Amino acid sequence: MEVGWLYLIPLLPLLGAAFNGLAGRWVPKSWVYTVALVVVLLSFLIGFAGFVQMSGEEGTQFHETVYTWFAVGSLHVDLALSLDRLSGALVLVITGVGFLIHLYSVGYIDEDPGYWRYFAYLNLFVAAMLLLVLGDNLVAMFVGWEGVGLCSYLLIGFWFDDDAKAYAGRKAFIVNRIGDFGFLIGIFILFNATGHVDFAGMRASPLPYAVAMWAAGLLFLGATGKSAQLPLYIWLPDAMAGPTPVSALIHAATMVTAGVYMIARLSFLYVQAPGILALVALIGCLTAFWGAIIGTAQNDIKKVLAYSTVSQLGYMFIGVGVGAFFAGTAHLITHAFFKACLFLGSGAVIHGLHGEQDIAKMGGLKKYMPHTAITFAIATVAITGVLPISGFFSKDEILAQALNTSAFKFLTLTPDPTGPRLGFLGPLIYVLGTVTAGITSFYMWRCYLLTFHGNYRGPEDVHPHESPAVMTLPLWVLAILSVVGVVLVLPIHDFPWSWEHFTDGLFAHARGGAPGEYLPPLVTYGIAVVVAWVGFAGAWTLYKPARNIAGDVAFERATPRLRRALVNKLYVDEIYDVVVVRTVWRGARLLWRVVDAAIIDGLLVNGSAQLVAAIGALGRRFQNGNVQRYAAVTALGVAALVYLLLVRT
Amino acid sequence: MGFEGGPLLSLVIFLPLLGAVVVLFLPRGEGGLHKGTALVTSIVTFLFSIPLWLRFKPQVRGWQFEQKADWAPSLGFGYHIGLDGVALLLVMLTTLLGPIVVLSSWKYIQDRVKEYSIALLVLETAMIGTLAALDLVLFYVFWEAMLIPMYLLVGLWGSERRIYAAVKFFLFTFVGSVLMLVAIFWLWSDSSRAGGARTFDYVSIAQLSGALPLQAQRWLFWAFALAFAIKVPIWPLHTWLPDAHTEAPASGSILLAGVMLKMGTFGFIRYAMPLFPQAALDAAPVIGALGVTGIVYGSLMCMAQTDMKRLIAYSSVAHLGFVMLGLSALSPEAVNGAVLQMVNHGVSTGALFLLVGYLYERTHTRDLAAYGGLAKVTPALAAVFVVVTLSSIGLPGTNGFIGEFLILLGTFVAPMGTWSLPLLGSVSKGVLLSVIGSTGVILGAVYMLWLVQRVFFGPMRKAATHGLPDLSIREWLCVAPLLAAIIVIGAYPMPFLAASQIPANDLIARVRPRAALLPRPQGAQLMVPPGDAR
Amino acid sequence: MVGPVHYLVLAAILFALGAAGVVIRRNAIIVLMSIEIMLNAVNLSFLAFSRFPLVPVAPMQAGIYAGQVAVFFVIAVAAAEAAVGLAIVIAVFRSRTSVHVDEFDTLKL
Amino acid sequence: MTESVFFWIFAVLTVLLAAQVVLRRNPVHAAVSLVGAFFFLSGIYLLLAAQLIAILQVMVYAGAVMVLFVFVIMLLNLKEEEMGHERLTAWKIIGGASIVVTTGLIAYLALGNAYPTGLLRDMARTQPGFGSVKGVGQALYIASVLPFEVTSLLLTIAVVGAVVVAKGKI
Repeated sequence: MEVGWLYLIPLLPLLGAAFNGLAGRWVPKSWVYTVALVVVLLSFLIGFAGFVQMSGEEGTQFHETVYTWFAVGSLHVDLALSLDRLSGALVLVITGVGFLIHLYSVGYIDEDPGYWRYFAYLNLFVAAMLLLVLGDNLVAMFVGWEGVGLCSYLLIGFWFDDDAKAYAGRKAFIVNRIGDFGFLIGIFILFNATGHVDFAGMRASPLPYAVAMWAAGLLFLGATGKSAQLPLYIWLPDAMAGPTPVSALIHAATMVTAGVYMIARLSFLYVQAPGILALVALIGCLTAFWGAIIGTAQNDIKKVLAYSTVSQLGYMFIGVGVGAFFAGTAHLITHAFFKACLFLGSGAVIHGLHGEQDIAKMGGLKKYMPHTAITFAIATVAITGVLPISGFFSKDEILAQALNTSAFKFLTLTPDPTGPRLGFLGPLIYVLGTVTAGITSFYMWRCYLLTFHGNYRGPEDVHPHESPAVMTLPLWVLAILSVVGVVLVLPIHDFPWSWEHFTDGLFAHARGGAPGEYLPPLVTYGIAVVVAWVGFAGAWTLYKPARNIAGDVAFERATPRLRRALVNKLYVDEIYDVVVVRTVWRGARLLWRVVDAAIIDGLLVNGSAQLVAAIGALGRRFQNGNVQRYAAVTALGVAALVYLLLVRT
Repeated sequence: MGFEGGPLLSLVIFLPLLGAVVVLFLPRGEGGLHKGTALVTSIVTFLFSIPLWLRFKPQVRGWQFEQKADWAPSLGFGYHIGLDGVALLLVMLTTLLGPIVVLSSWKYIQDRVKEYSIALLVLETAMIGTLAALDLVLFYVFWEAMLIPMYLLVGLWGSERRIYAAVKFFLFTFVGSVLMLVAIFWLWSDSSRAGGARTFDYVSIAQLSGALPLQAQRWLFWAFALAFAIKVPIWPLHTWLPDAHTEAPASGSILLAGVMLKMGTFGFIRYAMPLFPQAALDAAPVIGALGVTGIVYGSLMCMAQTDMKRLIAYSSVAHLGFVMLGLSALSPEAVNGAVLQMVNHGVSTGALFLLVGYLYERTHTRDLAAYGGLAKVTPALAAVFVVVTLSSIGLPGTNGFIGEFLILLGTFVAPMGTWSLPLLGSVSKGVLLSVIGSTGVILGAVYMLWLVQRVFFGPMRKAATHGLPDLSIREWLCVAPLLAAIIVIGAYPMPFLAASQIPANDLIARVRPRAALLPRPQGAQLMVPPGDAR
Repeated sequence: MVGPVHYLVLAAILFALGAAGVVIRRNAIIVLMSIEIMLNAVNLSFLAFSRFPLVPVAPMQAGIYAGQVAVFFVIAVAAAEAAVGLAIVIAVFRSRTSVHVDEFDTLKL
Repeated sequence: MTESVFFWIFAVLTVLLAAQVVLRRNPVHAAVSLVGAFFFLSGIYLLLAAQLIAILQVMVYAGAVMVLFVFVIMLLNLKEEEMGHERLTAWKIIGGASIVVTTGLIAYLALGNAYPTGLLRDMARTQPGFGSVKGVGQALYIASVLPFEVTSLLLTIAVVGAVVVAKGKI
């Protein structure tokens, strides 16, 4: 259905960004806050109204062509938006959680002189993210895709006078760009094969298998960049250099999930490329595990949450990878709630401790900041799944889908069609994912216990204090959402609020048919609960309140090598630094010295100049200024001419 | 066709020259008066060029604002000017940059102001004339006339190594032009083939040259192409550019990057490719490969620089590599993208040089090691610089994106045939060039953001003393039109793309008439991954 | 019988003498004199051709004296040349106290 | 017959004196020899029926120009040691040899059959009054009046130039 108001949803935050960016420095502070909050709220309200209207009837989709952005040759790119059940839900998450985080930021960033810049970036981010989600073609989506990357860059490097922070922003942008390179080529392949860049047009044209594989694979490369998956996850932990609300909004709730959204949006493409789906699931699974084990040894509260985000994003990719697009996106939504709550909670802690981020120097904060502690605990419950609230079900759904999936059964490892099949991949992912869930429970409870329980270990002169209401209110709202979000993912068939039911028919179906059933649901739930409690028990044993930080020492003593490696993030940054970064920079310098300066400029350019000069110097020896010599040479010449012209003829 | 608009185009061409004559008769020593005259002249020129834009009909095929007069009929050359969409875009770019250039070094240039003003104005006339000329002799005259003021700008008002840079610039470009001159004479002697008198008129020659034997076309194409390739500059003919840019004053750098480099690519679009279509089609993969080399190589060079202006100069090599890639692909998307990219590069690299000029005026160094933390002192300058940087690295929403996207997409789908490579097997040339070219998107971000961080972020270093002034009103006036262009072209590029559609399509139809016969590279021509089981 | 060939050979010998003087002698004055000899050799051949024209000339035509007119101009130019040349010799002698042409090689640089 | 006698006398004397000019070390001797050479050359001119030119030759060359030379020689007043010694370098030998060879070649070719004697006319015999002052004067003043006037300009310039160059400071 064509509508005429969709453009307002991203435009309003964009206007807010323009206002704050251009005028924010000179207008009173309250104007900046008001504008920033109101535009996001208005977007939310418009999105909500549209969502209610649209979701009444199954299959309704609002569509709007704002204008033809560019059209050349056979390429036609509209700035077109569409609101369906998936994008609608995400619009609500982005603007809703976004609004809460804007609100929280009012308290958090109030003392910083760059507050107007901050809100301009934040509004711009919301606009770009909305465009990413609403965009009805790959190019419009790409605009949002890169736009959020830009905002991420600006906000990570918000305190730009610290070189490390500016570097972290730059690293994020460049790693993302590596992914975007894949995204871009993916667009080209799809356009080349179908002649369209809009989703409807691409969906209508069946793709040759190889094309689908390449397109899906390269777009997934884009997703690994944006959504911090192996091997491009390295930017996300460093991205914690930005203000904490930014980490909550961009690096937990919304932007980093864009990859998952993209795959879900392009489900019709991915089901045509089952091999890539398997790759998505495998990468997701490995990333989930990888992030979780590094998370166990981090002492920076935000780094713990960052690796947790990497890990949880891995779960989402498992979901979409096994063809259960609804499960992946459901986890996306619940994760947005509880992870935003966790990050905001950590922000409140950092705020209350005047910038301290090391959990080794926290402890016992429950006493000083009860609201933060309780909401953090609720969100931790949600992510670890010790009690069946939102995170439990959404994660378990993914793992169950992975266990039971039929999507890989017909895939072979080799081109030989009779070769070994990949059917074992689903159960393998399930096992690894379940182990990861246990580790998740361990490191999240470790984080919670070290932060809020035991004795306060910080310096004497810092007096922890609870944050103002403007910050605790969003915490509570998000905590409540983490709990009630469970309605989306309750495993009840035909439950009206169920996300699976709600998105019925929105996603394409993976090849291989309906999932089978290895284990009955109750058994998997049982396993999940047990695993979560085992993780909790491990955390409690090591880090129970009385022991304070002693758990880490015990850990260190038990496996010193492993723990040191984990503390150092498995040396991935260092390896990349040596293998890629330094190689490229050194190579560039070498290329400049050798090829540009020595060969082209030295040998060819200046060389030819010197050759001319040398010939000139040779000729100069005849021009010695002695007129008689000139006359003699002339006479010789005349003699030669006479001989040639008169005698020889 | 026709004479509509009267001598408007001639007016735009020669107004700056008139201004130069006026400056010539002004008393020496009145620096402000000279600069003022130059400024007023360039602004008036810009105002006069606005009707060009408004009256131009992009949907009409053929030359607009055409004007023809005898000059030396016995020798076959005349005064024949006119615009197509591509030339119009570049004329608009030139007239827009004109006042900005005059303002850019307002305070910096203090000696020989009179000569400086004259050089700038003469340069503007020469550049607009080069774009508008429809007669090969007229074109050549304007083309060479560009050289002299630019040579003086670098050689007289440049920094330490200015003489070396100026001579290098002059010799490089002159070597190419001389070959082109020979080719022009060849065309002239051939132009009587159809029975008429010999002529240098572009329109008449263009009707004949397409039918030349391939061997002749090859020689002529490469003679023209070399002249243009040096100007672009295409790798490996680029080494004059970093030197010239580094030593030139800000105004010279802006004009050099903003307009003069585009004369090379414009030459390919207007002369080298349509005049010798078969040779151009043969050479397209080579030029595309050189363009891609330029992208990657230029980007890597940027990463090795410690001099700001040198870095941006090398980034021009990369950007112009994109343009050449787009032209060589000869698909509508790519060629239109290339034309737009020419404008984009003029705007954003022009702006970069402008801003670097501001930095240099404040700190008197171009050495990156001395910079750091400037964003604290000059926040507005930093913000503007970041916006321009984003345009330069092709962020969606800015002008740079549209150009790069169209070029890479157009190259990807271009029916250029296949190369057979070790390991990969038979690969579509377009796909390969496009994929390698796309890495420029990554590398561009690497070096530009590195530059931004080095200069503006981090702790304050030597050059960033407190009390450095932020952008003044004059500086804002210079940079604001460029910022506006960055955003407007990025958000709504259709009017600009519309102007280039017809010339681009004509070029493609001329060079690649068999396009429809060649299949687009489909899935079968892509590589088939292992693990494929259907 | 003396014919044009005798005059022309005489002119050649004189020219050769003059040229040899220019090439060999160091004294600038004598070089100038040698130049005068060369000019006179040319004059001689002009006059020889004037008396024995190669092409048939109609009686009392204007061109009949072309050779002699040319010689007239050569004499005028030679006079001017001698004047200026000797002036230069004087000027150079003042600054270098030498009249040796092989020492005047400032053109070298 | 008379012509032959006079030709040989004048020719031999001219060549001998011209050789003296080139070979004499003392410039005064050279100058005197040159006067003689020009004098006998003007005799040859008479044989070629160029009476006006012969007179001019004596007046301008043997008179004015040679006086100029002698003046300059006296003005410089070169001492014995200042005249220096002739140096015979390889280039001088090459140049001299080239000149001799060239002249020899041309003379040989001219004395051979290259010169078409049969076609020649002798103006002195067929044109009565050839070379008279009247005839040459008419040719000068009517046919080449412009070059004639330009020559006067040239001479003026030469005079001014000579003064400027020789005087150094004015």
